[in-house]
Amino acid sequence: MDGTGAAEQGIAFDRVNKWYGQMHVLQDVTFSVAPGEKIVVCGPSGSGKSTMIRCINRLEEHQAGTIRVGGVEVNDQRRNIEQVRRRVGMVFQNFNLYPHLTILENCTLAQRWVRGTPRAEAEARAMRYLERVRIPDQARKYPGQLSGGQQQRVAIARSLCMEPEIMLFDEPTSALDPELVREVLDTMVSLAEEGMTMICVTHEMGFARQVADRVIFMDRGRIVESAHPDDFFSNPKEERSRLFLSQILH
Amino acid sequence: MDGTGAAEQGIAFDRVNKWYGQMHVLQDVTFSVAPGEKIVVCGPSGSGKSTMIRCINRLEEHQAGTIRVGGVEVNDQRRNIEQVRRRVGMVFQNFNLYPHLTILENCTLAQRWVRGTPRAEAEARAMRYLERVRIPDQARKYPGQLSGGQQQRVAIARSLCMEPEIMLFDEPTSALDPELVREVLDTMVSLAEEGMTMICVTHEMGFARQVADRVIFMDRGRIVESAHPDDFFSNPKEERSRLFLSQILH
Amino acid sequence: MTVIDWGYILAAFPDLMRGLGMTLMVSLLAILFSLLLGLAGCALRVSGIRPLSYAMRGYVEFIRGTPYLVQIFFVFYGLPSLGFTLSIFWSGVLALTIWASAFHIESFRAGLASVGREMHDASASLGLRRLPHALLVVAPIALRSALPSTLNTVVGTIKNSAYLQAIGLVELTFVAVDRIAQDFRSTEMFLSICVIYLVVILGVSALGHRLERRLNRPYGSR
Amino acid sequence: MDLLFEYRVFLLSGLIETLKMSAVVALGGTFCAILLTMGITAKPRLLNRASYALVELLRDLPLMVTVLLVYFMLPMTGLGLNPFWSCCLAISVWGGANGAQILRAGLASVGKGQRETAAAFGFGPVKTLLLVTLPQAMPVIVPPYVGLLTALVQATSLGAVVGAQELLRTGQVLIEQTTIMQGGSPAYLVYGSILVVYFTLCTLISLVGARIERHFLKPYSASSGALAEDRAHEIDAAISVRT
Amino acid sequence: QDMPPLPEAIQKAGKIRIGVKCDSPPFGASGPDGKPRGIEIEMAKKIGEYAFGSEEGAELSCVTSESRISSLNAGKLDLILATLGRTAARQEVIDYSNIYFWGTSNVLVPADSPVQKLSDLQGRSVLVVKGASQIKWLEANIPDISIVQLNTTADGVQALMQGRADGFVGDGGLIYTLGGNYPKLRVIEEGLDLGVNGVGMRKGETELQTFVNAVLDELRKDDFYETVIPQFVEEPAVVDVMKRGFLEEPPQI
Ligand SMILES: Nc1ncnc2c1ncn2[C@@H]1O[C@H](COP(=O)(O)OP(=O)(O)OP(=O)(O)O)[C@@H](O)[C@H]1O
Ligand SMILES: Nc1ncnc2c1ncn2[C@@H]1O[C@H](COP(=O)(O)OP(=O)(O)OP(=O)(O)O)[C@@H](O)[C@H]1O
Ligand SMILES: [Mg+2]
Ligand SMILES: [Mg+2]
Repeated sequence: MDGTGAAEQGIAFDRVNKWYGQMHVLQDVTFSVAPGEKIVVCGPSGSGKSTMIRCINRLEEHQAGTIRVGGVEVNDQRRNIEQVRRRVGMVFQNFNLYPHLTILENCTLAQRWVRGTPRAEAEARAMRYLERVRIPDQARKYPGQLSGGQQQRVAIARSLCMEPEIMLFDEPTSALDPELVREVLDTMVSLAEEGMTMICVTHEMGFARQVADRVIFMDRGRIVESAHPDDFFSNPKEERSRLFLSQILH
Repeated sequence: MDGTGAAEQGIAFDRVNKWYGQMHVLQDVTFSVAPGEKIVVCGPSGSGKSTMIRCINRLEEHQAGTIRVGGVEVNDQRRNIEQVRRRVGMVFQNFNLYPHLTILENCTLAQRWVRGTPRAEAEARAMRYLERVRIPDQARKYPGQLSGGQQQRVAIARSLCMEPEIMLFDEPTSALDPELVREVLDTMVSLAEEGMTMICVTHEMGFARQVADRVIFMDRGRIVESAHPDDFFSNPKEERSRLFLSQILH
Repeated sequence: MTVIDWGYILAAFPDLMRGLGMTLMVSLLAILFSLLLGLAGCALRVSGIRPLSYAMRGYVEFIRGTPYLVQIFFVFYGLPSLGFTLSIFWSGVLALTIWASAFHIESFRAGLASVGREMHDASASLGLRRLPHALLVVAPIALRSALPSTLNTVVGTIKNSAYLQAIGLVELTFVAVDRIAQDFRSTEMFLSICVIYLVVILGVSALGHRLERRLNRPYGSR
Repeated sequence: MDLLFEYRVFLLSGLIETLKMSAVVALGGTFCAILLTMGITAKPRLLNRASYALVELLRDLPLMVTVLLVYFMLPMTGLGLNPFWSCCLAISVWGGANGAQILRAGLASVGKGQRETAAAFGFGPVKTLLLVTLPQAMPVIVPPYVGLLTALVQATSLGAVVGAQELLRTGQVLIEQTTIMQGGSPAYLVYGSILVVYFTLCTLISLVGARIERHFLKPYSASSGALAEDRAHEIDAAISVRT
Repeated sequence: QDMPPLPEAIQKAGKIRIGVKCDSPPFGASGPDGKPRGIEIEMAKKIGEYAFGSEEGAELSCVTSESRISSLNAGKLDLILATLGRTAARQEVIDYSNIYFWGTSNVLVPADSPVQKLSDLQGRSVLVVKGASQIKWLEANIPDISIVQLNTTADGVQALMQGRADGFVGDGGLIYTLGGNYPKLRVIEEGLDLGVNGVGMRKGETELQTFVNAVLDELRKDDFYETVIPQFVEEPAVVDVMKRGFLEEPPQI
């Protein structure tokens, strides 16, 4: 294995390109994330944010360039993909909880069938993380019985149960009623404070200011700007970023 | 006809109550809106905001108390309901355009079948209002071919074609992508500036500050606070309002 | 194995075409009647008049819960004991109509149910009265959403006309089976009628899809 | 009525034959459905196209023709000709084609997000299907599948056309003999009773189906239950069994 | 008795499989217990007895008119003993035993019908059972006759009673039975073509053919028909028609 120290542990994109048919959705995307770093990704709709972070755990294939996660190259080898997925947890916009399983079962399914953890141990760990996101009392309910905010916190707990090194968030609060956004962001902030490596696609600029080490702004498949949040919000370098911020912060 | 001068022209709720089965969704709601006034209604999910404004044009029935619109009591008399609906236009969260009709037909249907306006005249008026919301070029398309923001502007134009004295908006921007919210709000602001009487359920606090004469805050079927936006946002009197604002304005 | 005797097929062709003519004739009449009956039945079903609406529901459930073949026998052999005697042809039309209209009632009803409360809200807020709302807004939207299952039933009517061979209606399948009983050329006959049925049914389906696409144009994605 | 009673043993033997056929076609149809679904969703293009064509062909031909075709053509393949089995075979493949359509639509109704989540957790394709996709597809699959099962049970009456001694056939034989030997037709009585028997049978199946559906809808009962049901019925309409 | 040998395959199987009718009384019909009964059924049992010493030696199964020949040629049956008329087309695909029964076909008409003799049927419609052997004769001998094919005899009787056609054509025995049972219907005495029934078997199985012919001869000598026919037929006129058909030589036409 080669690569710098950071890439050895964190994430490294090197001139990653991806097309959907004719459309060039990722264009020479290059950046790296050191262990413990927190990155916020923003940009207009369709700019490729989701596609980019979904390439990290190979939910999408990239066609050129390399992606390394903890030194392992993300390519079409089953073993590599499995290794990467073990290290990377992901939280989706629509929660994607398993609606046919209770909260507790949601949190134990992967532990038991991917890791082979015995039931009692899996449940104990699930309860630990459900407490961590402050909803242990909902463990026996089904996702449909929970509010959106609670569901998203379960989704976070479910990912944490696999004890990943890195967490990816794809607009985790944008499907939530405004009232429920806060509770999810709080959970994410406390995760960040514990030193988890995080990449988060979001338009919650308050969160970005509070937590992010770096904001990456994407447009039309390119990284347009990458800066510390204080700089990015007060003094964006690029015209495109400025326009975007003015629309978001009306 | 009785009532104060304001009620003669505007809207007056007097101890209005409504139940769904056991659930008491409107509790002694009393307030009035003078002609030309702009009201923003906010409050947590399920607090009865939609129910309240839908009572105004009798999309919902109230069970106790009286509602008057321009001096006409809203009760189960067909004539009264028709009179009220002629004065009141409404815009919905999900646009509710007729999917099988073109934009132009959407705007002329009610004119022709309610008012009996001749086709040419109806179309001329429709085009006028479509220009007003800045999408005259989409007139021949179907709703499914437009973006959400465009659809909502069509919905506004469709209501305006009936030349109502009062416009009701029920979360007109909450089904829109963040980028598309602005164009709809702009349209609403310009309507407000022209002096239209408006009641608008929304969580867009920027809009409320800019336009509203009064903010009404509802919780659990009651009006908890009713104040000028400057007072409401900077210094809410009620504990419940404060909590809500802290959640909204994170 | 047997080699296909094209000459035999050619000789049987006029007979087959006569059978096809009968198939189409019976189906066409049944489609027409069943659509009308379906509309009427659906109107009763949603009329809000309890006994009528329950009666329609019972009718739909019963027809959908019993084999079509037995229904045909009942119409053809059973009804005469009740005093209704119809020719084979009209028995066939009646049996097909009874069957198809039950399915039409159900798909029209589902179509109506698919027109959400939202359209009602929109029309009410614009002051549109009941009748224009029903005719100009609800009906077009409901019919469009009922179209796929309606087409399915229409095509099903043509297919089910093959059952009528069992009461001796000389339609396409009958012709084939009859010839097989005399000449034992099953390969040739089945090949012929399968191709004919496929052409007719795919043809009608294609027409239906075109209609569907036409009506769907307004909903085309942007 | 006396007639039905006198011939009860004979008629009962027909009913039992019908029940036997029903069981066989239910199992056979399901087996064919799984096979064809695997074919349709298979990667190799040829297999996938062929299965798709077969499904469409079976769904487009009148069932009556399929049953007669199998009955008359099977002997040529040397497989012999037992009315019972040839009829069961024809109905099973027909049911399989319709069942495959239901299974495919059901599986497709489970959002892409669910499969992605499973992938993100490192589930393999088989585990994803069994643990995530299929359980969620069940509320969508069960209602039309129950509909298909009742259609299969009804289709066994086609056995009468090729001479399997099932309920309808015994009824016909009874009518035939009585007409010849006793002067007068009990057709109205016999066919009416057979209709009632089938209706009862299908209603029972639907009731059991509704229970199963409720079981799978339980997780959704609290809030978005209506949602899953909507989804189910929407798809139900789109893939209804083609007779 | 001294019977010709059975074919080896049947001997090995230990039973002889015979297709019979289950819906054509008095030849073969279903009893209330679901077991077939009738004259041909008794004949089939006898064949079993001659072959293997007990009537259990014959395995009977019900066949329909349309399916019987295919079943035989598919090897599902060894013999067809199911009112199988001998025709040229059928002789191309199967072999027959000697004739065991002959009879004319007759026409059944409503009692008040103006039809008195066959020629009166000209320009009228008659019903026959699907695939019946009389169709060709009718088409050849009665101008402008229109023929409606139905599935079963019951359908034919029904249709006739309902006035859907002017006559119903079928085997003499059947038509006389019906004429006896239905006061509203009447038999036209003048008979149609002669029909002869034989036992059907696959082509080229001469050993089996010889065996069956021997059994048929035995049955005729044995007073078998004299005892069996009255068990299944009540009407004396019909008994006479049946006895003549089973026991006398067919008239030469
Ligand atoms: N499966 C797909 N097939 C074809 N095009 C796709 C597909 N998925 C995404 N795209 C296109 O790729 C581009 C990038 O999409 P992506 O979802 O990554 O954007 P995004 O920045 O996450 O947008 P949003 O804020 O709307 O989530 C878009 O133009 C989108 O239309
Ligand atoms: N048709 C109905 N039947 C029964 N209960 C209803 C019905 N419509 C609304 N409710 C209930 O009435 C209460 C008030 O609903 P309403 O839609 O007015 O709230 P809202 O303030 O508009 O909420 P939101 O912000 O979610 O739109 C809620 O608790 C809701 O569950
Ligand atoms: Mg995205
Ligand atoms: Mg609301």
